[in-house]
Parts: sequence; structure tokens; C-alpha cells
Amino acid sequence: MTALPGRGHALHLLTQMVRIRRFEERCAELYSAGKIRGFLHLYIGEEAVATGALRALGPDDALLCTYREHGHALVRGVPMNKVMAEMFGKQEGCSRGRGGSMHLFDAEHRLYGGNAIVAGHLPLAVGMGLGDQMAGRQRVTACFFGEGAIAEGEFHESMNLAALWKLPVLFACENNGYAMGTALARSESQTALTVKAASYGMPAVSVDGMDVVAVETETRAIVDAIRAGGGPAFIEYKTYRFRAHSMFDAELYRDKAEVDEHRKRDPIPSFLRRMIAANTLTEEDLAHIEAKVAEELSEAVAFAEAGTWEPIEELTRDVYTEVGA
Amino acid sequence: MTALPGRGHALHLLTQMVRIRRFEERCAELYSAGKIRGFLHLYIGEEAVATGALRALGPDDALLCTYREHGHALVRGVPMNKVMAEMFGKQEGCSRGRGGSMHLFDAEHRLYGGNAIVAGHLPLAVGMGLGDQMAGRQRVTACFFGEGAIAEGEFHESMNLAALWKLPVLFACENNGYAMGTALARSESQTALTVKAASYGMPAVSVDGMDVVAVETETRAIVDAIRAGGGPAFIEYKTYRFRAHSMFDAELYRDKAEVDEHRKRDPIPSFLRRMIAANTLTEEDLAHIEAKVAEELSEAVAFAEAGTWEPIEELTRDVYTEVGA
Amino acid sequence: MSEVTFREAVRMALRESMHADERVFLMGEDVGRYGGSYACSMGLLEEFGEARIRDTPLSESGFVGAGIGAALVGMKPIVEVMTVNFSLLALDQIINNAATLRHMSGGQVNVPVVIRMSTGAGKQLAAQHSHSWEAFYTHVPGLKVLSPATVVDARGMLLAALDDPDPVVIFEHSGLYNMKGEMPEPPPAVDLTHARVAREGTDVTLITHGGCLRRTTEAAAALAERGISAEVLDLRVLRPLDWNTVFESVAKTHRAVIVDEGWKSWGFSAEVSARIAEDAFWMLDAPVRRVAGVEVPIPYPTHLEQASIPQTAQVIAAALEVVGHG
Amino acid sequence: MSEVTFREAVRMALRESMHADERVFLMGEDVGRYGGSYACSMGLLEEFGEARIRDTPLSESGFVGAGIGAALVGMKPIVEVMTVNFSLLALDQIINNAATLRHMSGGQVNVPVVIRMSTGAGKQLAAQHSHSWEAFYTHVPGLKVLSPATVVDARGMLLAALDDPDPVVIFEHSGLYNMKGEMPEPPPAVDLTHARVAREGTDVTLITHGGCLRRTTEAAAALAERGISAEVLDLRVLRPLDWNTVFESVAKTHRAVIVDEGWKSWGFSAEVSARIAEDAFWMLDAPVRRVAGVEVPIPYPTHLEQASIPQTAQVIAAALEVVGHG
Ligand SMILES: Cc1ncc(C[n+]2csc(CCOP(=O)(O)OP(=O)(O)O)c2C)c(N)n1
Ligand SMILES: Cc1ncc(C[n+]2csc(CCOP(=O)(O)OP(=O)(O)O)c2C)c(N)n1
Ligand SMILES: [Mg+2]
Ligand SMILES: [Mg+2]
Repeated sequence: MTALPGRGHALHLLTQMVRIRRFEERCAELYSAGKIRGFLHLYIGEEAVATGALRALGPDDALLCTYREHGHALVRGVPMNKVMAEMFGKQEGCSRGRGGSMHLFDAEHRLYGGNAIVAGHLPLAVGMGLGDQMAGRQRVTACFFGEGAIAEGEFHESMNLAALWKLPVLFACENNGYAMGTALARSESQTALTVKAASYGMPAVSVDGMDVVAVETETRAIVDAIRAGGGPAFIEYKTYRFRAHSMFDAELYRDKAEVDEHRKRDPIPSFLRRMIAANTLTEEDLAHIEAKVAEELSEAVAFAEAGTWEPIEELTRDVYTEVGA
Repeated sequence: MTALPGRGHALHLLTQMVRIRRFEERCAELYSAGKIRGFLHLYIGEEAVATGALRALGPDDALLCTYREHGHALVRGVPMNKVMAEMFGKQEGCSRGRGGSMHLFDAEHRLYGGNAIVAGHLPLAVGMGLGDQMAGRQRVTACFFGEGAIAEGEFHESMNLAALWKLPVLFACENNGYAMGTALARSESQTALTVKAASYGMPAVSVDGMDVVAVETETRAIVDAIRAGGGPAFIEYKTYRFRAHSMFDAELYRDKAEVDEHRKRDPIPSFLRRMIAANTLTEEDLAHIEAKVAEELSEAVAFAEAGTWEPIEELTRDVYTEVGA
Repeated sequence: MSEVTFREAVRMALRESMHADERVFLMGEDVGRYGGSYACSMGLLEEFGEARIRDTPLSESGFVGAGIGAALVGMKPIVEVMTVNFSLLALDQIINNAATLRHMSGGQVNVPVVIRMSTGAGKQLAAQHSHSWEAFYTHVPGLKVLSPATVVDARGMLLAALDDPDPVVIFEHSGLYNMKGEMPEPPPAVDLTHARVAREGTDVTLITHGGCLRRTTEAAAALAERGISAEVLDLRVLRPLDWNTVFESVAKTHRAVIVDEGWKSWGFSAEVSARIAEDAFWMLDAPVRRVAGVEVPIPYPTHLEQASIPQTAQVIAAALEVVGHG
Repeated sequence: MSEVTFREAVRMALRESMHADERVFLMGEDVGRYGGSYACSMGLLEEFGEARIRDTPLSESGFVGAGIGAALVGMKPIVEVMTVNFSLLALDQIINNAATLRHMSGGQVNVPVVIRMSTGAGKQLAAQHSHSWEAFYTHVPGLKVLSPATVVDARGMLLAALDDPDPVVIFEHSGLYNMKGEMPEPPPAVDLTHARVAREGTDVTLITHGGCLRRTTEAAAALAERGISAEVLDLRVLRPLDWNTVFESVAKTHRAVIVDEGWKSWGFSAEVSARIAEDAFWMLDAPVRRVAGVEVPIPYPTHLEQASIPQTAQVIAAALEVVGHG
């Protein structure tokens, strides 16, 4: 068992997980209210992954995610206001409202999406690592993807290129057991995912993605090795999504009992329990965090509500780079 | 060491290898003479692979190959006349002259190309295996491809699908060390190719592709297992191409010395030597075979020369199936 | 006569064909347990089992290619690609294999695969889920390309596609799945050779298909109120296209507007416009006009999304322009 | 002034750009040790080393995507895809990423990647190696698409593409690599905005690009002998296309023929034809004609291959038709 964090550190982890959870619960409500539209993929249940893993990255490191990336954006430091405005499609959003839930971008925070073609961002991560390597920069590129992406050819091509060229890329697999309605065993003949990495000679580790401390510790070890020039690495976070794949999912493919079973591993209460047992945190800390998050959240909703629509005249702006602009 | 074949069997193997060798040597001449055009990829040095492997297949089994498939077509039983006519582009050719060297097809012999998109035929093989499985047929689909194809996403997707669905497909990798000018170690981070198969939980074996007896024996074992319902398997044939990749290759990427070294493993003389040592074959057998092959070959060239051009009016025939035709 | 949704019509065809012919099977991501991303195959797993309602891993190139391979050995696979946006991953298989194998082999094989995919915008799914790329497929000899716009065609064209010996790509506009329409009893067979005159008229021909039919007929109704008689053609079959019906209509109206959701330049509408102006030039009293998608990766917010795709008002304006009331 | 081949002109640009800017690098299958499948990069590995002349495994989606990613972090990658036929494997990366990222992110990033690929028939490489699929790229907003037809453009357009902040796709017709042409001293910069009047004329405008320019100018010469003055436009930049130059020429000649090797229907030529007939309708004295590829997977034998692609005689015939001598 990994060492427990100190109080400040623990407060940070708890805060981030609560921020994600409450943010997304509100998003689900706002979806029902018609404020958020399109696809909305909730990360609820998986918060420990982004929370723990992103602490292992420095501000110069790059981050690429899937369409299930609200948590990553928030932990990365994209202001909740901008994320919520983006969910609404307002031009004050982090992608000027054009991307919505699936395409959160923030170049300043080196967040390169919010990518919605499954596995389509893996080659990008390889190229970003390549650019850094060629320019002699010490940065790491962390690329998050679901276990469903492993069946795509792009996963394979990207793993091979990164390993062949020893690029500073972290392949971060969020294994929540399902790709939409397809359980891992129905999409991969070999379900031990680290074996895939081995077939590229790439170091690989699997970690309990419901344990934020383990996530952080293991990620840090592997990111440090990458940064030290060890080449790419693969990490699997074993997690579970408590909610439907998106808002259009009848969840016919799994039992409520299965979900309930996994809810017992809910990363937020389990982390809190452990910290309380170690006398690091108290129930009051949680209450305090909840209050702060509630405030941040209502401000974010207000910000998004007050946001404005990008004028239709600007629809085609940025299809190409306006030179001189 | 695998058991040596008896005389009839050995004569067959030797004959096939010689047929391929002489056929292709003549093709190279005919290329210089302008009778054959386009790309011409010679199999010289690799003859033991098609020769040994195809003996393990039954006439109902399907075969898919790359653009380096003259050997496979000949061993499979496509008449040399039809293959040569195809090389010339004559309508008496096995693909009506439309395919040329890279696209030898013969549905009657269940040869499904001659495919020139690297790894593009692997998904087809999966589907053919799937169709057979669903229809309850006992056939095997054998899919040959070069080691270069392993870096393509299609390899990965196909291996996974076949393994997941336990399809009767043989993935037959002809590892001649190079993909055009790219040595294996420059295209794969993990050069032990059987490890790739393991990451799909697929049985895999590697065999000396210069040893026609070993090729046949190992292929037979693995094909029998597939036919018995064991699901797909991967076999690597370690071989070497003695000639350039195609007729447009300056071979800057390897030394003549390296090629010469491999020529010592030339599958034809080494097989002959071994059989002579075992008193199964004699030098006269070879002379006799050479004479017969020379005859077959000159007949094939004459047939191709006498062949006719498909009328231009038929250019668009078979873009779609003419219904009722 | 009963009222069914477009989705139900697709499902009817799936069921009927699977009952009628055991070589038919459906495969694609989440067609089984999940019920299909647009719920077209909901319930079919229970009815036909997992071999024939086959969930696939995320590997578009692999499973589309597998569909082609299965067709080569006599099966009649229906491959569902969730959306045309992901179909680029399978385009090599569709073009270099499905569309090519028959001709390249000198006619020895044929590829009776049916590939269904959803297309189009309107659900605020943003730039990687909203496009209309029919033109990538209509450009390819060897393929047939269908675009049903009615419940009768949603069912009938899928059945007809399964009877076709060659690869057929069917575009189902995602905005149509919930649309209701009358399904005659018994449900009629349809052909894959003719465009349909959806509304007769004499002043201008409005040419469209699939997801744009509704707005186009709305435009025609609005034009009628202004005394302009618009003929509406539902092309139905995009390749091979029924040019005769197009030319016949233009011969009558002397004016044409094409309505298509795809990006305008080099889009589906381009060939239609070009062909009319080339082959019916002397019949035209005005230049052809296109109402097509704005050339932009479609954005998320609804006002920008709708601004990216054809609107009824634009169809009306284009029609008014070509009839000289512009 | 010196005479260089098209291939050498490409190599000049590769060398010049790599010397001038250390962010430039070349990557693709066999660009290094092998020297490039069409030998464009022969010798460059020795000069620039294997990091910058980077051989890649066979993985078009992976390495094209890696080029896009490298561009996102400030590199200027030149990615070589051996032929457009294999580029389908990378089309998802090119369309859903390269062309989309800037707009979708609200303008936060740009993607200065240059993707070179050979195109076209004429080498008897048959149905999986001979096509001209420019239209798949010209359809896509966010991409710029170039088609050099001269040695000056082969060099100059590659350099200009590297200066462009957005993704640029360059089509090099494989039949041009051995073509010789005059390269002025010093070699001139070229723009990415204008079509070029390759030959002036007054009776008919022949519009083409890339590999078809030679046959088109041959046709113009033959027409001149018959007293017909043909203007030849070399489009050069296929997207965004310089419509002004096209319309100016048609305003003068009132007649247009488009010559393009791609399949006719929904091909590159379709938009050109459509746009002329739509926006220059009242200037036209005859319908536009297209001389384009026959809709067939291109076969191996030379007589069928040549029958599949535009020939000088067909250009002449089309021109004669539109000028009324048909
Ligand atoms: C190439 C592609 N194919 C299909 C889809 C549709 N789709 C969106 S998410 C998804 C499941 C992905 O599962 P996984 O990678 O495990 O990520 P998770 O949603 O579980 O986080 C699918 C099939 C897509 N977006 N892209
Ligand atoms: C998808 C694709 N990319 C590139 C090529 C060009 N190409 C033809 S053969 C070849 C090398 C293939 O090597 P390998 O698979 O080892 O087969 P070998 O030629 O050695 O038999 C390449 C790069 C192609 N035909 N298809
Ligand atoms: Mg998942
Ligand atoms: Mg090889």
C-alpha cells in the first residue's frame, strides 16, 4: 500500500474529486433543463484517475483526452467558468463555445482536447512527443483514452511509433470496463491490457483507478521515468463509470447490481474514509470543500448563463488561420 | 529436426520451388524486355515458404496474398500459362489481364489476390473466416503478408477480431527482414513477432522459412489445429529476399555481403543437398525437373505472347455485376 | 397502412431479411447489447442471437473489411458504421477492396456487402460527429449509394440493397430516425434505379435527398403560397443517379436548385449542378443554384450548427432567385 | 537558368527548407535509406541525418497523425505518403484532426503540417496504386490543396506550403517526376493564391492542373493549327481555388473544358464545371465539358490504363465541340 499524503495534499485531492463530481452532477441537471445539449459523457466514478494522474504532470506537459474529459480540464486548471460556458456553447467557453462537452481545449494549459474520434488523438500525442524530443525539450505528453480504444489500429500504430522512437509519451488507459455497451472481454481477446504494451517492449503498469493515492503514486513513478528519458510507458487505471455512457444510453448491457457493487469503491468516500482513519482529514473538511465547490459551481453556472453566443458572422472564422490576425 | 519427406513428396517440393524460381527469373528478363510492366516483386529466395505452407492447405481452403504472390499462385495450382498471361496483361490471364503481377486472382482455386494495399487483405481474411464459421464450414483461410504489415493498424484489428471470435484464420507472416528499404528493427520496437500474437492470446510459432520441410511441417500442425476448431494462429516464416524489392529499387539499404550471406541459405540447393544426403533425390532429378519446368515456362511465355488484349469497349465491364449476366 | 418511425422501418427490414435469409447478419459497434447507437437494432439480439447480431470492438477498418470478406464467401453482411464521421477509418477497405475487387479480379468475385451509416448534423454533436460526406462515396465506381428519406425507403432500400450483388452504402440521416410516416400494408418493395418526384411542379425543380427532403418540401409549400410551383425530386439513389428523371424535370421547369447538407465545394451537390448545366444547358433559363453546407467543421451551439446547414428560408430564397423573383 | 527535373525541384525545396529552418523535417515510408519511393529524397539522409529524414514503419494513420501532432508543438513536418491510394488510411487524421482542430478549438491552435503524396496513373500499377483522388481533399474546409505542374511550382509551392500556418496537401503526379523544366536563377518564390495562364487564347478555356497540363497544352497547340485559340489555365492551387482567374478567362472565351485525371462523377472537375455554370452562366456560349477519368478501377495493361485517363485527342474533341466544330 502506497504512503498516504499529508493534509494539504489530501485536501487538494479531495477537492478536485468533489469539484468534478459536483460539476458533472450539475451538468446532468443542466442537460435535462436543455442548457447543455449534444453528447454528454459523465466521468462520475472515475474522478480519482484524472485527479491523481494529473498531479504527476508539470504545467509544461501536454494533455490529450477523450470526450469524457470534464474532470481532466478542471483538474488541469481550466477555470470552471470557462468549462461550464463551453458546455453551454457560449463564446466565453474554453473553446469559444464551438466544441462543447466533447471538445474542451485550452492551449494555455496545454490541454489539447477533448477528442471524439476514439483513438484518433493517440497519433497526435506521438507527434507532440516527437516534436518535443526533436526540439530537445523535457516535456511529457500524456494521452488519456478508454480501454475501448485499444481495439483500434491507431492504438497499435501509435504505441509502436512511440516505442520505436523512444518518445516521451504516457499512454494512459482509463479502463472503465465498457466501451458504450461493450464489455472489455467482448472487445479484446486478451483482456490483460499490459500485455499489449509488452508486445511493443514498452513498460506497463496497472493500477487501481479508484484509489487516488495509488493513481498519483504510480503515475508519478512512470512519468518521472519518461521524463528521465526512459521512453514511452503505458498505464492502465482500473475504474468504473457509475453513469450511463452518455445521456442516450438505456444501460441494457449491465445490471444495476453490478453498478451498485462498484459504487462501493466510489473513490471519493473511500479516500475520505482512509484519510479520516489516518487522522488527516475530517468530515468537516468535506463539508467545507462542498461549500466552496458549491460556490464555485454556482458562479460557473451564472457565468455560463451570462455568456454570449458567438455571432453567426464569425462562423467561418478560424477555418483557416487569418494571416496577420 | 523434422522428419524428411519421401521421394514423391520431395520431388513435389523441389519442383514447386524450381517452378517459382525459373518463372520469376524469366519474368525479370521479360520485364527488361518490356513485356511485363508496372511493379514486379520477386519472391526469389522465399520459395520454400509458399511451397511448404501451401501443402498444408486443402483445395477448399482460401488463400490471400500480397503483391509478391507469383509463387503462391503457381503452387496453388493456377496454371503457369494463366499466370504468365496475367503478367503480360492479356485477357487470357487469371485476372483477365487487368491485375497484372500484383493482382493474381483465381476464384476456382480460391486464390483471393494478389492484394497491394499492405495489410489491407487481413480484414478480408477475418471476414472469410467469419463467413465459414457462421455457415458451419470446416475451411481455413490462410492470409500471407510481409513483416512490414505488422506495423499497420489493420494487422492489429484483424488479429484481435479473429482471436476474439475464434475464427479459422491462419496469419502467415513472411518475414524477409525488409519492408522495401526498412529493416524490421527500424519498423517494430519489438522484433520478436510471435510476442505480437501473444498479446491477442493467439498461438504463434516461428519457423525457418528457408527450410521447406520445416515450413510444411509447422504449417501443417498449425493448420490442423485451426481446422480442429482451435481458433486462429500466427506463424512467422523467417526468410530473405535475394532480389530488390521491386524493379525500381537501388538497394541502398543493405550490403551485397549481407545478401550473399543469405544466399548460402538458398532454399533450393539446401533442400536438394539434404535430400541427396538422405538418398531421396539425385542431381539427375533436379536436371529432369529443370527440363520439365523449362518446357512449362516456354509454353507459358508462348501462351502469354499469343494472348489477346481485352477490348477497350470492355473497360467498364464488371465495375458492377451485370445482373442476369 | 400503419404509422411507423424511420428507425422502426429500418428495424423491420433488418428483421425481415434475417428471417428470410440465414446468410444475412448485422455487425457493428454496439448493435447488440446496447441496441445500436441510434437504437435501430434494439431487441434484435434477443431474437437472433449474438452470432447474427454481432457486436464488434472499436475497429472500423477491421470489421468493415470483415464484412467485405464475409460477403466474398457468400454471406450477406449488413455492417453498421455508427456515423459517416468514423467511416474514414474504413474508407480504404470500402474503396480499395469492396469497390475494386470485382473489376480488378476480372469479374471473378462479387461483394454483396451492405454498409449502413448515419449521417448529418442537427443534434449538436460538433465537429467530429456531424458531417455529411456522401460525396466521398458517390465518387467511387463500384459502389452504390443510397439515401432514404421516407419510411418506405428506409425499409425497402435496405431490403433491395441486400438483393444487390455489389457493395451498397446506405446513408441514414440521424435527424430522420424519429420521423414518422405511413407504411402501407403489405410494405412495398422499392427499386434502386429511380428518383422520386416527391411533389409535382412546373416553375422550378428542387433536387434533394435524405435529411434535406423535409425542409425542401416545406420550401415548396411556402413557394406555392407565393404562386410558384416547385417540383421536388427526392433522388433516393445517389449512385448510380437517375439523371433522366432530373433532366425530365428540368426540361419542364427550366430551373433547378439543389439542396444538400454536405459542404458545398466538391460536395454531393457539385456533380448534380455540373451535370444539369452540361447536359441540360439549353433547357436552363437560369443558372443552377445550390443550397448546401457552409464550409466549416460544424460547431456545437445550435445557432451555429443550424447556420452551417441548409434552412428552408435559404431554399425559398434560392428558388425565388432562379425564377427571377430574387 | 538551369534545367532540372520535377523530382530535383522537389528535392531542392526539401534541402533549402531543411537548411533554412531546423523545425522542418521529412518523414514517411522509405524516405531515408531507400531514398524515397519516387527518389525525391535520395541523398538527404546523409545530409540531414535520420532524425530529420525519418523513415517510418508502414502505419499511415500513425505517422500522418504524428506529423499533425508535431505541428501542434511548433515543428514544420513534411509528411510523405507514398501515394494517394494509401492516404485513405490516414484520411481520418487529415480530416478529423488536421483540418478541424483549429476551428473546433476556437482558434487556439494551428496545424502547419505539409503532406505530400504522389497521385495519378500512367505507370501500369493497376487498381490499388493508380488513382487521382484530389477531390477527397479539395472537399475539406481547413485544408489547402496544391497541384504543381511545373518544376518552378514543384519547388516553390513546397516552400510556400511550409510558410503556411495551416495544413497543406500537395499532390505530385508520378508521371511528372522525370519531366525536365527550366529553373530560373535564383529560383523564384511562388504564391499559393493564383491560377496561372499557361497559354493565352480567346476561343476556349482549357482548365487543368498537375499531370494533365502537358496533354492539355498539346491539345491547345493542335487546336491552334486548326485556327482555334485555346487559353490554358494551370489551376496550381486546387483549394482555395482562384475562381477569379477562371471567370476572367471564361468572360473572354465564353467556353470552357476541364481536364482532370480523377473519376468524372463527383470528381475534382465537377466543382469547377458547376461553379462556372453557376457563376459565369450568362457568359457561356456553350455548356462546359469535362474530359476526366473513366469511372473504373484503373487496370494494368497500358491500353486500358490509357483508355481510363484523359488523352490529348479527347481534349481536342471536347474543345472542338464547345467551339461548335464538334
Ligand atoms: C472511431 C470511433 N468509433 C466509434 C465512436 C463512437 N463511440 C464513442 S465513445 C465509444 C466507446 C468508447 O469506449 P472507451 O474507449 O472504453 O471509452 P469510455 O467511453 O468508456 O470512456 C464509442 C464506440 C467514436 N466516437 N469514434
Ligand atoms: C498501405 C500501403 N502503404 C505503403 C505501400 C507501399 N509498399 C508496398 S510494399 C511495401 C513494403 C512491404 O513490406 P513487407 O510487408 O515486409 O512485404 P515484402 O515486400 O517484404 O514482401 C511498401 C511500403 C503499400 N503498398 N500499401
Ligand atoms: Mg471504457
Ligand atoms: Mg518484408
